Amino acid sequence: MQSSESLFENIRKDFPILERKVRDNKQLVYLDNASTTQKPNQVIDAITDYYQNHNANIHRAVYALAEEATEAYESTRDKIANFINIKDRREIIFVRGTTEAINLVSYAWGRTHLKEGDIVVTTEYEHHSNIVPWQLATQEKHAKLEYIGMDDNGELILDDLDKILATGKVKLVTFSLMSNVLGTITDAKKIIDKCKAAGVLTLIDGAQAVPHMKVDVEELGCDFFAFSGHKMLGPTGIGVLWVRKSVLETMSPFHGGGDMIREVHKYETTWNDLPYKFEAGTPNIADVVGFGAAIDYLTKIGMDNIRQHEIELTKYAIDEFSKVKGLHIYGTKDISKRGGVISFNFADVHPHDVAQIIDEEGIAVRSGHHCAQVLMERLDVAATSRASFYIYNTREEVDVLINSLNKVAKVFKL
Amino acid sequence: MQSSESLFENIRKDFPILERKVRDNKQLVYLDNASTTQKPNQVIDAITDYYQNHNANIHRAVYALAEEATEAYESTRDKIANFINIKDRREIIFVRGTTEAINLVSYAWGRTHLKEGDIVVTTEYEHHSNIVPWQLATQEKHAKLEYIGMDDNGELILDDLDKILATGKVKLVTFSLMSNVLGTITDAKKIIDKCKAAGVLTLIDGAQAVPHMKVDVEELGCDFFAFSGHKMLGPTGIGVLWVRKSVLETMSPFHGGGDMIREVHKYETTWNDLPYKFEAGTPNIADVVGFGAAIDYLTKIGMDNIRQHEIELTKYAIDEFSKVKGLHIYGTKDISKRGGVISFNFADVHPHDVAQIIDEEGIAVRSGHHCAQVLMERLDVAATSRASFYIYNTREEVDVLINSLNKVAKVFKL
Amino acid sequence: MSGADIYHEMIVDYSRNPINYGKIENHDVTFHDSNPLCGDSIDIDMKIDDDKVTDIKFHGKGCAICMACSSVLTEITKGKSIEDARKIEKNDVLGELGLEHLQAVRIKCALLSLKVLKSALYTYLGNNMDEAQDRDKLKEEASNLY
Amino acid sequence: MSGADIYHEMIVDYSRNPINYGKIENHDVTFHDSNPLCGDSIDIDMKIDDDKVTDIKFHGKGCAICMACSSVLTEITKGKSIEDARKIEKNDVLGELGLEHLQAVRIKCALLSLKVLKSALYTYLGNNMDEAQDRDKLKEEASNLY
Ligand SMILES: Cc1ncc(COP(=O)(O)O)c(C=O)c1O
Ligand SMILES: Cc1ncc(COP(=O)(O)O)c(C=O)c1O
Repeated sequence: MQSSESLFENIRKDFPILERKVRDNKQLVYLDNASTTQKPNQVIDAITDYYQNHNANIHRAVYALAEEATEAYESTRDKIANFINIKDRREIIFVRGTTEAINLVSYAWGRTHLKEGDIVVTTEYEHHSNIVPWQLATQEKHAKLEYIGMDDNGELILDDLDKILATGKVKLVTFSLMSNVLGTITDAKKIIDKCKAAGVLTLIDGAQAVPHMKVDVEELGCDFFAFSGHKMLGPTGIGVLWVRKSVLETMSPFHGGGDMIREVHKYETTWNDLPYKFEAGTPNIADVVGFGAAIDYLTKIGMDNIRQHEIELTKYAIDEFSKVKGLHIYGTKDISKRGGVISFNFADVHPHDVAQIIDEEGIAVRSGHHCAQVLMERLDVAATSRASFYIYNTREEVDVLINSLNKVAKVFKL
Repeated sequence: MQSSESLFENIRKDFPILERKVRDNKQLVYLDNASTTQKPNQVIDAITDYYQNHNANIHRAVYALAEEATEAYESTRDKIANFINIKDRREIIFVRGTTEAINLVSYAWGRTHLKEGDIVVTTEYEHHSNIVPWQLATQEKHAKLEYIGMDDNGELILDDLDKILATGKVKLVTFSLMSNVLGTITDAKKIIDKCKAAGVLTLIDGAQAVPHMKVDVEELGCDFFAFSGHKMLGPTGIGVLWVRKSVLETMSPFHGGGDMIREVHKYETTWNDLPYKFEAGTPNIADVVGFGAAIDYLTKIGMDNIRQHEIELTKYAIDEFSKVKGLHIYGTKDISKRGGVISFNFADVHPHDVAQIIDEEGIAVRSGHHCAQVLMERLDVAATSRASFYIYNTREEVDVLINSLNKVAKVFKL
Repeated sequence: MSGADIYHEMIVDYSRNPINYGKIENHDVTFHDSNPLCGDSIDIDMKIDDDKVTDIKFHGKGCAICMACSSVLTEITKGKSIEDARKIEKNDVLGELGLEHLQAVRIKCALLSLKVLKSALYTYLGNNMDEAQDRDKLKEEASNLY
Repeated sequence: MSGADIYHEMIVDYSRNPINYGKIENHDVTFHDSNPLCGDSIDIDMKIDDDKVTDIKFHGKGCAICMACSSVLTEITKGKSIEDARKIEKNDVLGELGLEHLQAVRIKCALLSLKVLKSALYTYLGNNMDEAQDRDKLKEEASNLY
């Protein structure tokens, strides 16, 4: 493994936006990567090249451009298979993002298989996109939604899972591999083993994990896996749903339309092969191509190096935060159990006010509920501020963040 | 109105791909615009600029980039409202394309309002995306799907509609404003008047119409309107669903997740205001921005000029086609009733073979069922070849197409 | 207008010591709403006698801007007739605190309580059915606020 | 390989005068499939006696490539044992017509009938249940064809 320093030194040059000055000519310090990441030139160029040289609709036409566009589109499917270790490319469905992926499952699998009295299990630290679709599906099917609780360290209480599984009514357990608020890395292996023993399917929300660490879907052994391109250097508007083939074959079609059909007659229709049965209509071709370039970029750096870089940065940031009086960090301090996401509150100052004051210094952090209101309720806070890192962030940026808190203290007379 | 010639002379320079050489160094002649159009530099640049200078997730953060990104995203909503005359911007929902738009209606309106015995009416010349979603929804709800037939001139038989409406069981009539195979422009006003008189809602698939002629949604008076960005110079992955507010307010949420909620609790959730209730998850922000640039570009040229340009080109092409022995054109020859889409068959040669042979000359036409198998059955053909025009196409390109047919004739000994 | 400029003395003070903060036990109307973007939420309770707002209190969670604006709004409202309370506009609140040029995303923090007030008023009118037309108009007003 | 090169004499001839075109009234197995991309569709009927394909015919709609390949495939298959018919590979068909390097989208035209043949064979084996394992393998083979 190359030393983290030399590897990451030159990365910032690939990201034009990092040169931006904002507000009163302040250097941008972008620390909202859990929300969306910036894009390297390599990704932007891939999209431009696609439109300038290859753009056509895919799959159906025989002419040269269509051949090139189809090849570019399908090659990203192969890159994804390789990136997260999926053996059968036909199990990979392109969607807009994690939210659409989970909703697709809730409709095409959930509405087909859930019956009255069945239970779906989620966790207290899920993103809304892994809660609301299951509220909707279970309500419609008169099934129930249950939660795995979280302890004060920000880790899931697996005893809860045991109790719920013991009812024998659980059909699906769904959880994020990394919390977008606390950064907690879920002990997925343990959950999946329990579920397998009970004959229960598992869905992993990989939105926060895939961008930041090596993920091996085959080894995890789950049944559904979802993530978003825009959180891993890719364009907005593209994401992935993977479903184990034996499960995928039991799913009803979701969207009807072009490309997902085999034969359409007036009153009956047959479906296309996998994965196309679930990709209705003209897909987001250019962004699939751009997403492929993002995967190439990450692969070149190496996911283990990325994880290492973020561990170092997070450790540094937590140490520095700890020195600030009145600053409270949520979640575990065991760095091996968390990603580069730090949620905090500063004395009695509302996170919105914190974010606004430090925005003046060029710093972009998120404040609010982070689409995790159930977790906010559990933590008994209205909101938190959140700094989240990626490959291009530096210790100097952490220092700017820490310094900016002085200004907050001054304004609010702390 | 400027003369068509001078207006369109310089347009090609904005489209780098039109310079492409394909196959054996042949100049590309792109005639598959009904499938997807090429993109001008203005659109590509808008996407690049977004990623290089403004990229952030929208709506939730207070920092500078997020403000800029939100502003860029929301300004496209205003441009769309202006472009097709929608009074209330909150009625505009961003989706991936026409297919997702219609499926959204079929779930969020259809599954809520359709009851056993109800009837949904579509037409024989619809794209699969306006047939299959209704097959799925009506089957699920034990409702029925009925068709407005088409006469030999390629126009809808409105008597069929009268008969079906007379049952008193119709809940929705859905139709495309322009057929993607025949180019027929539907007499929407007449259909909508009949439906209004019967108290029946109407959905217009505007995928083929909006790119090619001035559309005024307010004047049309329909209840749902759908179209795709990628067929009108915009990026792939973005489209629009418009729903009249009084109808939108009766619709259940579709996808659950971030941005569409007001408050999430463990077992119950309340919904965000319109349109956000229907825009769950991180949207395709960059492509919404690119789509805005496409609308600016089209607005500058003027939709009436575009229509005029295509009328002239289509008239020329139909005249030239008529001189080719064995060549059959489908649909009306009344140029005022059709857009720039020409479906044809050449003697007994299968359209796939036609397309492949002329591809060798650099010509991109589509051959197949064009996602309209019900129409193919009605026309009693397996497939057609289809040439479809846009603002950058020229008479010279039509000539190249016509000449290439000689080669087909030679290979197939016609 | 952005950044620290808006955090003048008055706002910081109100955020720690809001006016009219609390509940009214035997209120005549109450309304709850929240800001979907940040999770802030406000409840307003009112006593209404003879078409006059005789008492008003708010409670909930919110940032300094939200707390200050809620304080100012309730202060302005107290004692007004329903007719006059309906006419309170966003600049009546923002102006009081020098927040007229707040950026879009923060405007929602500032105006959440005004939205709740308008909603509470149309709920009251709705419950006392004789003014259904007014009610719809107020509802539209509230939903158009931002 | 693309364009007009592939349209040699033999392909054009087969497309107008396909071999083994038609139906078998009292077939032992029949299968239908279509190409979702272009709408071409092929049916294959077979007579099978003593585990041997004694007669085979196809019908349907397709381009010249599809027709020519269907002609060649049925000709190769006729008289073969089920065991040998199972072993027919794509290059057995493509090679016969010099189409080995066909572009991806046209490969599906060329191999549609082979897919239908394999499906027909596993349907036959499925109906004559004793070889369920083989059946699954064949099904997988058919679905992996392209
Ligand atoms: C854990 C988690 N799940 C799901 C999502 C939703 O992803 P998207 O907005 O791309 O659909 C996010 C991102 O906000 C997330 O952090
Ligand atoms: C008339 C019509 N409707 C719907 C569609 C589907 O549009 P999209 O593929 O962008 O979802 C198309 C385009 O193929 C079309 O031509």
